[in-house]
Amino acid sequence: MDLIIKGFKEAAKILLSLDSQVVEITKLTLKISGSATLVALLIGIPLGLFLALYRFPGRRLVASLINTGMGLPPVVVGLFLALLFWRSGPLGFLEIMYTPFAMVAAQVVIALPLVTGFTMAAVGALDPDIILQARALGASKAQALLVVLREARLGTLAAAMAGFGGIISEIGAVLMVGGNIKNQTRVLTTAIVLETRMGRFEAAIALSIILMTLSFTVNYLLTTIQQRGSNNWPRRYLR
Amino acid sequence: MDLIIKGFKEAAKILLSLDSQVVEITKLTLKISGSATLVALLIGIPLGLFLALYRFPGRRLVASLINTGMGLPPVVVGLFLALLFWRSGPLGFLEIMYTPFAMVAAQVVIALPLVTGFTMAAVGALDPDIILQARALGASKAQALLVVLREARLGTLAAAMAGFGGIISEIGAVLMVGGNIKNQTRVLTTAIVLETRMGRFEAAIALSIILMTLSFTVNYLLTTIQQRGSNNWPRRYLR
Amino acid sequence: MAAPLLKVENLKQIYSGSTILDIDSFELNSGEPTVIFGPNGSGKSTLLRLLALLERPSAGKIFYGESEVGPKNSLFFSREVALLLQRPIFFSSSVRENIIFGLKARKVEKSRIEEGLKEVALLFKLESLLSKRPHELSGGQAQRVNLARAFILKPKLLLLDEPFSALDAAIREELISSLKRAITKTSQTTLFVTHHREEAALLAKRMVVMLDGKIVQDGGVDEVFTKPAGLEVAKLIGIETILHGRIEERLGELAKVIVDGGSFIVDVSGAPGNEVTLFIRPEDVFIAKERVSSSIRNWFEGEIVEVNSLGRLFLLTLNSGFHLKAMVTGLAREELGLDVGAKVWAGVKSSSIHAVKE
Amino acid sequence: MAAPLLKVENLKQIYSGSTILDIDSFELNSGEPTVIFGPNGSGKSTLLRLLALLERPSAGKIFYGESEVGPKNSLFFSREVALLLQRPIFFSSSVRENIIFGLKARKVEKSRIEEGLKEVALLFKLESLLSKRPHELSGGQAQRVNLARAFILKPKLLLLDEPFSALDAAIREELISSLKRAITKTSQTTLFVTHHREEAALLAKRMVVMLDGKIVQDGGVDEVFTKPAGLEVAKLIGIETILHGRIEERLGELAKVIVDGGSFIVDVSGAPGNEVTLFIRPEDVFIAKERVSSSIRNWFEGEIVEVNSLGRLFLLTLNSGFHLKAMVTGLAREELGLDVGAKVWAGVKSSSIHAVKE
Amino acid sequence: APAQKAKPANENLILSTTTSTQDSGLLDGLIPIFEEEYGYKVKVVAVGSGEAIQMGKDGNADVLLVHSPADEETFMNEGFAGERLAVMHNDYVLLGPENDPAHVKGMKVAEAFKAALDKGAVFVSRADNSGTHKKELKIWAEVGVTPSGANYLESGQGMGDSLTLASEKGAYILADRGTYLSMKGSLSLVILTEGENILFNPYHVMTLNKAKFDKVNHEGAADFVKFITDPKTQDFISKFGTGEFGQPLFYPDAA
Ligand SMILES: Nc1ncnc2c1ncn2[C@@H]1O[C@H](COP(=O)(O)OP(=O)(O)OP(=O)(O)O)[C@@H](O)[C@H]1O
Ligand SMILES: Nc1ncnc2c1ncn2[C@@H]1O[C@H](COP(=O)(O)OP(=O)(O)OP(=O)(O)O)[C@@H](O)[C@H]1O
Ligand SMILES: [Mg+2]
Ligand SMILES: [Mg+2]
Repeated sequence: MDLIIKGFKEAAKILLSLDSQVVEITKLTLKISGSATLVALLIGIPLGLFLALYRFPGRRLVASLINTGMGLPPVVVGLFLALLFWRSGPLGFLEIMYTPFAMVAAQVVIALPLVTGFTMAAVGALDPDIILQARALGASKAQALLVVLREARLGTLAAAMAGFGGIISEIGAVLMVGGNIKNQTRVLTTAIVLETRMGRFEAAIALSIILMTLSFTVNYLLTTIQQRGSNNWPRRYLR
Repeated sequence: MDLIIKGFKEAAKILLSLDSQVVEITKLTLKISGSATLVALLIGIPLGLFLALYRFPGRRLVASLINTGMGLPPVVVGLFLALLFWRSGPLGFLEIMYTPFAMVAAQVVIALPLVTGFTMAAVGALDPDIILQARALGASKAQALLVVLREARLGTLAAAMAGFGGIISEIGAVLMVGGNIKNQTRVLTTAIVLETRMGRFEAAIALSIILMTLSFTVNYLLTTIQQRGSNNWPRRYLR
Repeated sequence: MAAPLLKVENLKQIYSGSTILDIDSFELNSGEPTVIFGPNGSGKSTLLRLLALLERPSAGKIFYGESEVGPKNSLFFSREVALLLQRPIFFSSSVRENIIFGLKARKVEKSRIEEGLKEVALLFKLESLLSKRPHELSGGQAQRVNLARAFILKPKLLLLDEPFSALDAAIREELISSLKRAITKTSQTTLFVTHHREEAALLAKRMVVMLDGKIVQDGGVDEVFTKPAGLEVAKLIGIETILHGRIEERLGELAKVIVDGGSFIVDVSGAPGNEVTLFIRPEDVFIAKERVSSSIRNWFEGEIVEVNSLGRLFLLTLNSGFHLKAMVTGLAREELGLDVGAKVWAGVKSSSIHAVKE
Repeated sequence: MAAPLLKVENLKQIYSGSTILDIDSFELNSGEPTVIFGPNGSGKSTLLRLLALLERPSAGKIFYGESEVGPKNSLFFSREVALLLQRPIFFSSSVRENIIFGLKARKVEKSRIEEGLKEVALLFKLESLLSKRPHELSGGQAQRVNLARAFILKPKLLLLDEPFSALDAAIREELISSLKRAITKTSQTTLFVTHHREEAALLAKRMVVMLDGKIVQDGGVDEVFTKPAGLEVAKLIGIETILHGRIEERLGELAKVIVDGGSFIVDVSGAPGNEVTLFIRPEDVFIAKERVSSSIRNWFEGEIVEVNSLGRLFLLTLNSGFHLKAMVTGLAREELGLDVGAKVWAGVKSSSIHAVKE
Repeated sequence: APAQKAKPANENLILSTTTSTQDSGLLDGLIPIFEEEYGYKVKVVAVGSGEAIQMGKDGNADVLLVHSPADEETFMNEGFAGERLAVMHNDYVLLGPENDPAHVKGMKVAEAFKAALDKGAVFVSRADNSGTHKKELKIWAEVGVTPSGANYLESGQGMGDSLTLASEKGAYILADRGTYLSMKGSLSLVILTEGENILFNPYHVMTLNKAKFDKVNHEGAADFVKFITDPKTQDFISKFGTGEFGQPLFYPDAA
């Protein structure tokens, strides 16, 4: 208990002093996980839409692969990407191992199934005639798809949150392909692990608080968008 | 590349030999993550239903907290639970640190926000009158809630998959509170990390393959249930 | 006297601050087919939801038989009722599963479920659609499924919210007559909402008219159709001629009423000078080439200014100082040459003019 | 001659293996209000979806004006059309946003959107509902929003799939007459589906009857109502008396037809011995206490066996060897004492009996 | 050798140790023997030296097996420890790429460090307060250099991961011989400097102060000390790894 309280005190100190090291790490974390989330959304949402809206042979298999991709262990992702990116690996010539780029790549791989899978689920649960309705009023295909996304926003924004939350808090993959190199690839999670291994639990707690504050802030904003105007429920049918 | 091929060969060997050590680790992994998923579903689904169906002051805040909980870093969960469970911590007297029980607890904490958040999103996206319709035909409240869950199954099963997939592949928390103790708390992810650290990449790859096979199998089964009869989409409105 | 099947006292429903429903009292006896009639937004669907015990009222009491409905017995009583929703929602399973949903919820045994299914599938012509999914149905087919899943329950009280919408004319008429037979035979109590006068007249004996959440008239269908309680009700039941006037003199039971452009002998109480509104249904106006001697007291000569086809019935507008609408058959129209510009006589019986003092 | 607004050739739609729609050809000219009539599941909604270019047909061509519709111009032409869906879906935003959705999609400027909104809000009595959310509306209010969001687009072609369902009688009638005015004034081409004969007769000039995915009759509304193309159409348009018989002898233009229980003089071609079906609309049967001398050729004496109220019109069933249905007004019923058991005479003009050779 | 003992009062024993003992596989060999002979169930928690010692300070472990002499002494001086006994040692080696871009081969290790950094070659430091890291800092202190710069990479990871990083970057790194030997196959690093006194890497076992910690399993800790310093065990250690690597990974010190 003592330790926890001490941790919070230390956290407050570190936060208030705005340690430049900590600020750098935080910035890098946001940059990496932010861009990874963005990339995952840019690929995952159209992909999820496509899988939900079109029927083609093998669709169910692809859906299964996407869903099982949600269980892709970050360590495994890290390991496989490392095997690819290492000098000895087939993509070694790119020289991206131990760079933020490699970390973004790993995080995209982790977030993509989440975003795709949940977009698919959310869109698939809509009334299919929503597209018909939009088109009947003159929406173009693109406009109709936007309507679909807007109506599915509870799910897709939850997907974005799960994706962002999953990768900003992830350690296995970034450690493997990033290497936790100070000033280069050290992000909040890897820093937390390092502090913990060094037995500096207060510092670890302080960094955890920063990490959580970050992910809380982003997800709070997204929740606000998500829940906006979603007061459909409830009538009083269950009281 | 070489390494990857060697890895797969080694993996095949280990898998075929049914190494008793590996079997034990696999069983433990399934037991821990399976029961954690179950607990998370048992708490998360009712909670998600409640949050989606009832309006009360502060609901939006709780929803935000749940959603941001999706970004709870496993390392942080691990660290905080460790601080609680260690002998020096407030719950030290329970003596559950470095036991499977502690690992289940940590994984429940990680999976719960996912399950709750996505159940909430999936149910919230349904037509609210679905309950009215079920009750109008004589369903009891419990039966009406079951109908709601069945109609929201695309989302809730995706939530179950994300939850299970997230925790079976998670390392930060189980390492911290489980300790990767041989024959006691060593699970697939911690074993993979250990093998990697020891430079035994083939073994690490072999274990990764087992882990992925496991999570693939479970999620494939769930996808099959999820997609059963969900051929609402599409009519041909977008061709 | 036996308690009515259903009784309601001071029932109120308030949504986001505005009172949607406010009913002092309402009773329903077993086996009395009743229709609720009222403009859009008058609270009909809300009332049905409350009677089916699906919502908690903001205030008021509901009795089934002798018992007041409360949290303890509400599931029991809600299963004695089936409500057909105006906007149905289908569960994403087969048509078959949708139809037997209510019986399954009541844990009825399999063989009886199959029996019931067969019966309603026949009645609503759903045999070939049972294995389809609801979104593959046409609008009318879907409504038939909606009907089937309420009827299969054979509840003590059937609440039907616009049950015939989307049905084609042939099926609608067939269904109405078989329903009528079923209602009389099994004395299944039915309370339904419709916006079509013929459906109301064909099926119901009693008519409850709602306006703005309140019951404004409650009586026999004939009574409502002949003596609507006010202007809005009159419009709703299709009275096209509404005239304002003043009693000039009393003629015993009857009175002479002056309107702008003419005068009527009507059956109304009140002293000379009293203001009255006259309601005249187009079906009650008799059109002839010349004034014929009969019990008809009011005769007007006029020119036809508009003719509207309603299929093979025609709605004429006659100008005889004031505008009078009359309904004639295609046959009469041909025989009498009732086209725009034709001069004809119109007769209205005193007893079929509904006069309301203002 | 100018190209029709819309032309369709060999249009087919196949869902999961079964042919839902199969139309050889269909044309629609500007400013010609047309109704599609047909039983449930006959493919009406499917046809409208295809005409609105929302689905790809399995086969066939659609022309708008001179141009065949293809992937390149389909967005353009789909924006010249607005389709009101039978089962509307509302977007989870305000009523206001729902109404202006189509204009926004077309990137119409704000001030014109506001104008349009004002106009339809007035027409459909939605002023007080604009800031509500769709799920807070009553059934009829929702349908009015559905109407408003199609009408605000002022498209060249308006496709309406059961536009008046759920509307209360007063609003329905008001709307129909204002629509009628608008259609004639702006020569807005309108193609609509309804299951109510009066709505069809009131609004449309042309009537297209569909059965099983095919167009089986296409002509003036009056023509379809008087000369239905077959048994099913006859039932659909409310012909209650359908008799099978055989031509006994020719009487010049006319022929004497023997049916089970009696005989008719009808206007039909064909040699003696030919089988014919006679369709008699209840509105075309004249009821009198005794046979009156007039141009009516067919007279039967019979007994009233059933009386059904349709409000203030009544449907009588007469037994005079065969069953004959007749429609009378409440007035006539009272005057003539037309109750079950009464003996009366029924007259039917030769010209109003529709005879079809089998 | 002690005879089979009676079942201990508290059979759970938490051994907090550094990753090198676990990663080398030594504990996987020793612990089952100890459990068998003494009847304990051992929880081996392999963490960084810093965390291991901190766990001792908090009483969250029962016995420590670590290799960070300076920290161990502070730990003793602050009164946390019971006894502290030498168990074994191995040594550190300076590794680098085969082509040795900074030409440090043959230099004294401290000189070599300085030369590598000065010539702009990449040097990987674990920078995690581990025993190895502490040793590295001590060597830097010898030449009076505070290492920094873009070519001084602080990996913040364990030995194995840092070795992989160094190998990938073609960098110089200080490593313990045991881990190097066990990972040699997957690394392109060779030994450039070895055998100096300063590279000596001793492992000690420590128990905790009975007076300070009441929940700690002191009896078990004592048994573990007895076991690990037992000649038989020491013999096991001296042979461990000879089969696989041609030389032992650790040299016994307690005999
Ligand atoms: N959730 C809600 N929040 C606010 N107002 C509501 C809500 N639900 C219904 N209303 C309002 O309550 C009134 C009554 O609605 P109700 O559905 O009972 O009307 P109705 O008589 O069935 O009308 P219709 O003939 O159009 O079906 C309407 O004015 C409607 O706008
Ligand atoms: N997705 C689908 N899969 C299979 N059959 C379908 C599908 N959609 C419609 N159908 C069938 O196509 C037929 C025509 O449907 P459509 O909706 O066009 O009928 P409709 O004439 O509009 O009928 P209604 O008057 O009931 O609205 C129906 O028999 C319906 O069951
Ligand atoms: Mg309603
Ligand atoms: Mg339809």
